[in-house]
Amino acid sequence: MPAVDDIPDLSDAEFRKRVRDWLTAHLTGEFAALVGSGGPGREHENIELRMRWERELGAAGWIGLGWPRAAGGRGATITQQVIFFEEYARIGGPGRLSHMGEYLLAPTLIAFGTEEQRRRFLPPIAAATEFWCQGYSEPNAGSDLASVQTRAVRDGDVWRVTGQKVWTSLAHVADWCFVLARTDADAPKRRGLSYLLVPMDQPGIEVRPITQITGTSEFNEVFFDGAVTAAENIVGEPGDGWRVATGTLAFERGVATLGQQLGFARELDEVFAVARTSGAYDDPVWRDAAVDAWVGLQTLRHQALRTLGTPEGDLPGVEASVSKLLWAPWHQRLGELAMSAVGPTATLADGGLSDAQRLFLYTRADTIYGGSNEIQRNIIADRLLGRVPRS
Amino acid sequence: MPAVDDIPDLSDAEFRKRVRDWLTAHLTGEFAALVGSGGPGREHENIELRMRWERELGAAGWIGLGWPRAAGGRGATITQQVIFFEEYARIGGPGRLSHMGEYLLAPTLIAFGTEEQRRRFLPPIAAATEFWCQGYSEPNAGSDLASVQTRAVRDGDVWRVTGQKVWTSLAHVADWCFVLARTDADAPKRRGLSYLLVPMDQPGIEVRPITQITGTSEFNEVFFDGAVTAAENIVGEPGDGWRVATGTLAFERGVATLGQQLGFARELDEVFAVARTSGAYDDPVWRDAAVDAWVGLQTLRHQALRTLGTPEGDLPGVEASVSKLLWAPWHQRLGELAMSAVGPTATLADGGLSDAQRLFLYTRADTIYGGSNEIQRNIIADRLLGRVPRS
Amino acid sequence: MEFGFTTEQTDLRDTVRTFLARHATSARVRAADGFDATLWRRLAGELGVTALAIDEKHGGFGASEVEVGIVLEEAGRVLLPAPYLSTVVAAAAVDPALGADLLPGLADGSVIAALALAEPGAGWTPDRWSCTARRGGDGYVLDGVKEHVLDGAVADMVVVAAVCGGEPGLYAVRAEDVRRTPHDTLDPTRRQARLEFDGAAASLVGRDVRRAVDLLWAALAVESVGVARASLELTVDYLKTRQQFGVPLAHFQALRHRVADLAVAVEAATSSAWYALRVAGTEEFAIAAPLAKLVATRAAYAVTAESIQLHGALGFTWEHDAHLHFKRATANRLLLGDEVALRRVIAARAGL
Amino acid sequence: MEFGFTTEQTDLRDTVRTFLARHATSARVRAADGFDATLWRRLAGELGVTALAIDEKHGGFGASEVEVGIVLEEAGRVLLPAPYLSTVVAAAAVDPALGADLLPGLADGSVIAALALAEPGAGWTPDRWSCTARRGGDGYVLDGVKEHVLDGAVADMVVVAAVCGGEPGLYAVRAEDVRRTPHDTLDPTRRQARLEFDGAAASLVGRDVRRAVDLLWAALAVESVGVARASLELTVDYLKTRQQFGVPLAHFQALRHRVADLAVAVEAATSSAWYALRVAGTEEFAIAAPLAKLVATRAAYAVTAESIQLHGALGFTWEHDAHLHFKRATANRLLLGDEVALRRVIAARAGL
Repeated sequence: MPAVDDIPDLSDAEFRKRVRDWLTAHLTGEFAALVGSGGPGREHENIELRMRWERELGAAGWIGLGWPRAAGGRGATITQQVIFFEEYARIGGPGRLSHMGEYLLAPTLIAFGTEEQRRRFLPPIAAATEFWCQGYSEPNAGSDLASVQTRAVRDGDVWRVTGQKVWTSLAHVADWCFVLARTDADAPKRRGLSYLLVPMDQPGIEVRPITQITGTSEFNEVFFDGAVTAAENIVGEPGDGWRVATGTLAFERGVATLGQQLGFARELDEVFAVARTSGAYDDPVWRDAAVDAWVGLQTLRHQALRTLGTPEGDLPGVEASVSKLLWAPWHQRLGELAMSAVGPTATLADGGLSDAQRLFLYTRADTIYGGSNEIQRNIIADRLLGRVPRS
Repeated sequence: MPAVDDIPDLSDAEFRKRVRDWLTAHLTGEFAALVGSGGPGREHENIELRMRWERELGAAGWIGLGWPRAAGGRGATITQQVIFFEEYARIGGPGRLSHMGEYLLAPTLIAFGTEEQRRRFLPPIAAATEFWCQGYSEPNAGSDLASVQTRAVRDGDVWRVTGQKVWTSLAHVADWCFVLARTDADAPKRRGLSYLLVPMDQPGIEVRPITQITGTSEFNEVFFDGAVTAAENIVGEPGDGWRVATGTLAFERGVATLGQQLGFARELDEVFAVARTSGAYDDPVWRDAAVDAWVGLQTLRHQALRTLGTPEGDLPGVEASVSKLLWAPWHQRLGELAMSAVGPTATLADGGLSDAQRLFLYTRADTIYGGSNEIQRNIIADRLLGRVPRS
Repeated sequence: MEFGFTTEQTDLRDTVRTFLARHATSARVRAADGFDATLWRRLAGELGVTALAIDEKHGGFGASEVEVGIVLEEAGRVLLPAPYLSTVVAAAAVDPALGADLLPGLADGSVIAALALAEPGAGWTPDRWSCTARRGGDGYVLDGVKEHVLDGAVADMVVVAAVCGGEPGLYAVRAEDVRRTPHDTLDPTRRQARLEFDGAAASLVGRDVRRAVDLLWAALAVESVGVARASLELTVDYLKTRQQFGVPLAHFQALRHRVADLAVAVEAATSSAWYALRVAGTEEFAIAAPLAKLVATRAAYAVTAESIQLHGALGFTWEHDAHLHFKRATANRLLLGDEVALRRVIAARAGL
Repeated sequence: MEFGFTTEQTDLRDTVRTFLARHATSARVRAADGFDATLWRRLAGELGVTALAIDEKHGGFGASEVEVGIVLEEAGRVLLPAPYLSTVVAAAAVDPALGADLLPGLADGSVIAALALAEPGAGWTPDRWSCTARRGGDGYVLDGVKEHVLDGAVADMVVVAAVCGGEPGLYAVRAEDVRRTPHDTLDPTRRQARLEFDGAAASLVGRDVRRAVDLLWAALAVESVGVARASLELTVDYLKTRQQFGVPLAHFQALRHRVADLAVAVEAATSSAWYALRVAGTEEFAIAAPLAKLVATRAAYAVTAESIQLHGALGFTWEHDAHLHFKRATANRLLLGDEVALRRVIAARAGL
């Protein structure tokens, strides 16, 4: 029996013990090597072993914890989901490979998909037998989803997809990709898009890793050249893609945000530890900046809790943008703080990048991918000041 | 004989002694009360006495020091002009009332005016028998000079001026105003403007002081209701106003900038002095910020010296905007630093505003008047990225 | 933890907002010189907001910090020239086991109270205060000087932090037993006073001085959120209507992005201020309160300063309200610990 | 003070810029792993830029810091993978009265030099260094360890700061007498080495260690100006060509204003860096040099970081040059004193 079938009946303390015991018992043996791996800037590490670890998690029922029971999930409360993240972070669980499916696609299918689609796609996500990647950003669309140029045409029983996507993390691992493609060139920009589910293992798809400023490749370019998918693999109607996709973007926040913050807290702890060694901690000016980073992290948490607790919010529809504009620059500053904690030796890279350097370099992307700071500000300004023509 | 008729023959050291001796000898008696008065936020103080002080300066030849000898000036070198500012600042000379005429109008007449205009207007500026104010900004044009709505129509031998100007400092003191007015409503926005010299003492002009956030009134609104000036009181041709006025704006930089920085240095010294008393100076975090302010002030000086020394520059035509974007935010931060140096008692205002409070409040205007930060950024961006439609 | 508001709480907010929009107009705030007695009487009498957090057995409504926070945020929006913050924070600092007799007067608003913490030269830092209490008369006798007492000149009663035999405590003193020197203030909408105690008769009303400071921090935080929100709304309205280069300022992307950043700061400040109020009864308050004060006053300062900039020349005039928001934000930021001082408190309490 | 450039100086800049545009291409910089020997030989041999500031009687051209600064700024623009900065700064640190014999080799580029100042754990702070010199052999013998020596692994000769009998001095050591450990570096276009001296034969070549540090600061400053200018130009070009929402990014006011702010920072950095070079022979240098290092490396960091942001996804790739500028800017900022450390130096020297 999965470890978590009865969780709605558990107290938070009991649930926490269940999680902790399970992780302690299972993140052992070959999986012990995964502790601390696969985080930001390290997504390329240990892929095979991490896939097996995902299946271990899935078999025990830890994937889809927050999905409704009707959708094959466990119906865990928000608090329980947060507890899972906390314990997972505490033990140093490796970076997740299932999260695109679990936190982005699955909620989309639950909200916008058909019963058949949910039956077909959710169980393999929960079992970690199928992995997903996200096909949104394009080289000529940047953060502007409405400018997506990848085309899909209906051809009998299939859609044929042609175009190029970027920022596609884990594309080389994924079995499926959820793709935003233009199916009606004549419709207004946002109305001509459709949301397609496309299998990755086919001749019409080529995945090219992009080497990043870290020298590693978490992200890929994905080239679609007449790639096919069955006609029924569309979420919503043709032309609904914008609505469905921005619905998915909204799911990026919420519980996953709290989980992300646990990773941030671990990074900040590490920065303090480094500073104690280097002497930066004894510099009142450095420490003032570091404490401000700590203050910022608490504020991220307060913001996430308030957003979860008051879904109506003050700025309905743009909380995800507020959250991104809070955490991405904060994380970037943490990277800078980490470098100043290390001091001049942060300019050396013997034996590869240090944790501080990886954080520093990798966080440059935080303010770009998933809707750049500029796009997020546009979204908030549209809400406050009304939409106007761009530029 | 004026004190400075022979200055081109003096060494810098001799010139400095000449200035210092003169100021020491003359800033005495009734003028002793003026030491330290009339600076930013205090322009309303001691007006009558300061007018007499200007005439004292003028009689000795200190006004128009940097004008060419051919224009009735003293032909002082840049270094000599800076020395004058340094000595004037060192002794605590009061805020000047002649500067609109001396540093804005006079260079404009020298560059764009007729011989008759120079003969008519420069000597009374140098003698401080006529004072000037600047009529550029308008309530509905803001920092956008091209949107000036004040109209002037030719009516026989006179121009008749109707409209409203704001940010007009010293309008209640001035005998004349240089006004940017629209003389051709059909021409493209920048082409329809003219640069007029208008006497202030007439029924068609009303000056209303604006009470500012300091509670005092350095600035005025000026209402023109069919105000007249003689036909020949136009600088350049009708329609040249934009070119002439932006020429004048450029004169705002240069030597006057270095003089301004001497005032900044005195203010920063005072902030350090206050901090030593309050204990803020002993706080390493405060001191780090204060030293950074000192660094910023040196950079302002380096920038001014480089601009003076290399008129071609790297960004020809926009140095004034670069300078404004450096000094205005710097000065504003100095105001904030002053408040933090004082500490919580900076929230009290027994007996009126303190120097720190006046600096703090008054510097909010620095980033607005004379072309706001936003306008300056537009100007620089136009130069770097090409002009585009606004917004 | 609960972050939403109940229907009753939303109704309370609406009621207070409607009342203040009608009665705490800009003209009236400006005329009040920091204290509009009529407004105060109606707030306490008609709306009963002074009674919210006081227990029913002491004449209150038995609600919580959340209800008080709702009123404080609304008070911040209009720069309320009435001693609401001072009175409710002083009341919250009173331990009912020690000062129950004071509570009915505070609940019905017949007694205006102020909390006296900071001292001249020692600021808000408790371990540098030198105000002392000693046994005498029927209870205690107080000596020392307090500074920056918000609404101290109009209070009927002052709750004073003092040390008695090495033990910190909170002592109630009647206003007539105090020498009060009202200050002119940078923020003309809230006055401060200096209070001198020279053998003043006092009664012990609380022992938790740290919590009193925390309460004041949290109150200033949520009030600052109100100031920031009002200032942002004023700015947004202005940008939507004011034209430049032939279009509303709201069309200019550079300004749009700055407004977006301000909105983000206000959202974060709201979250941290309300978090502090929600944990006011737990150990977390010791960190959440100074943190909220830091985050909210920083946001309010940023918003109100940018508001002046975005209003251009108009924002620099006395006639426009932008400077009133700015001055309140400035005062709230500098009083009782600036950002650097608060970070030191937080670091110490969080063991950073 | 003179701030303009003579025709000869402008010609020098044009020559160097043209040469580097042709020979120090991105591909070649990337392939060089920090040292392109051919490029170095041609720079020294054909252009003679190593000889600029060295006196004519020692084989140089007898020009000044200004000419060297012109080349350094151009070197910064292309992230020159050759030990120009290290060699000219080491040469400038040599007192001709003590080390004249070294100068001809440095002038003609046959000798690559490096300046060894920082020590492990003690950073750039002279009073914490423990490298010592003592009399021995024909001259001196050196013991100790130096870290972060720019181009230290390819240098033929090292000028080392060390203390002899309580007196600080600069000592020349031949590379073959040093144990060198090349480092991999965050900035792949300039390598560093750790140097260990274990009784290494040395000769005294200068006494003014502080001036040596100042020279390195000023050189890093003007080089950083070059990095910042190149990065800003790359960004401007990108914004002019890249389309989004159907128009070039250069049309977006929010981006335009940020570019304007970057340009202002670069102008200020240029002014402070060149001011330092102009006063290199005066007492003012002691403040102007650390100040220039602070201002210019801060500007270069801001510009190169924003460049990545404004390039979007492209700026995050290894293939695009944005990260190379960013890494050089980062290294120049962290090496030999970060901003906080430099402010302490400035405060001490200016008596603030």
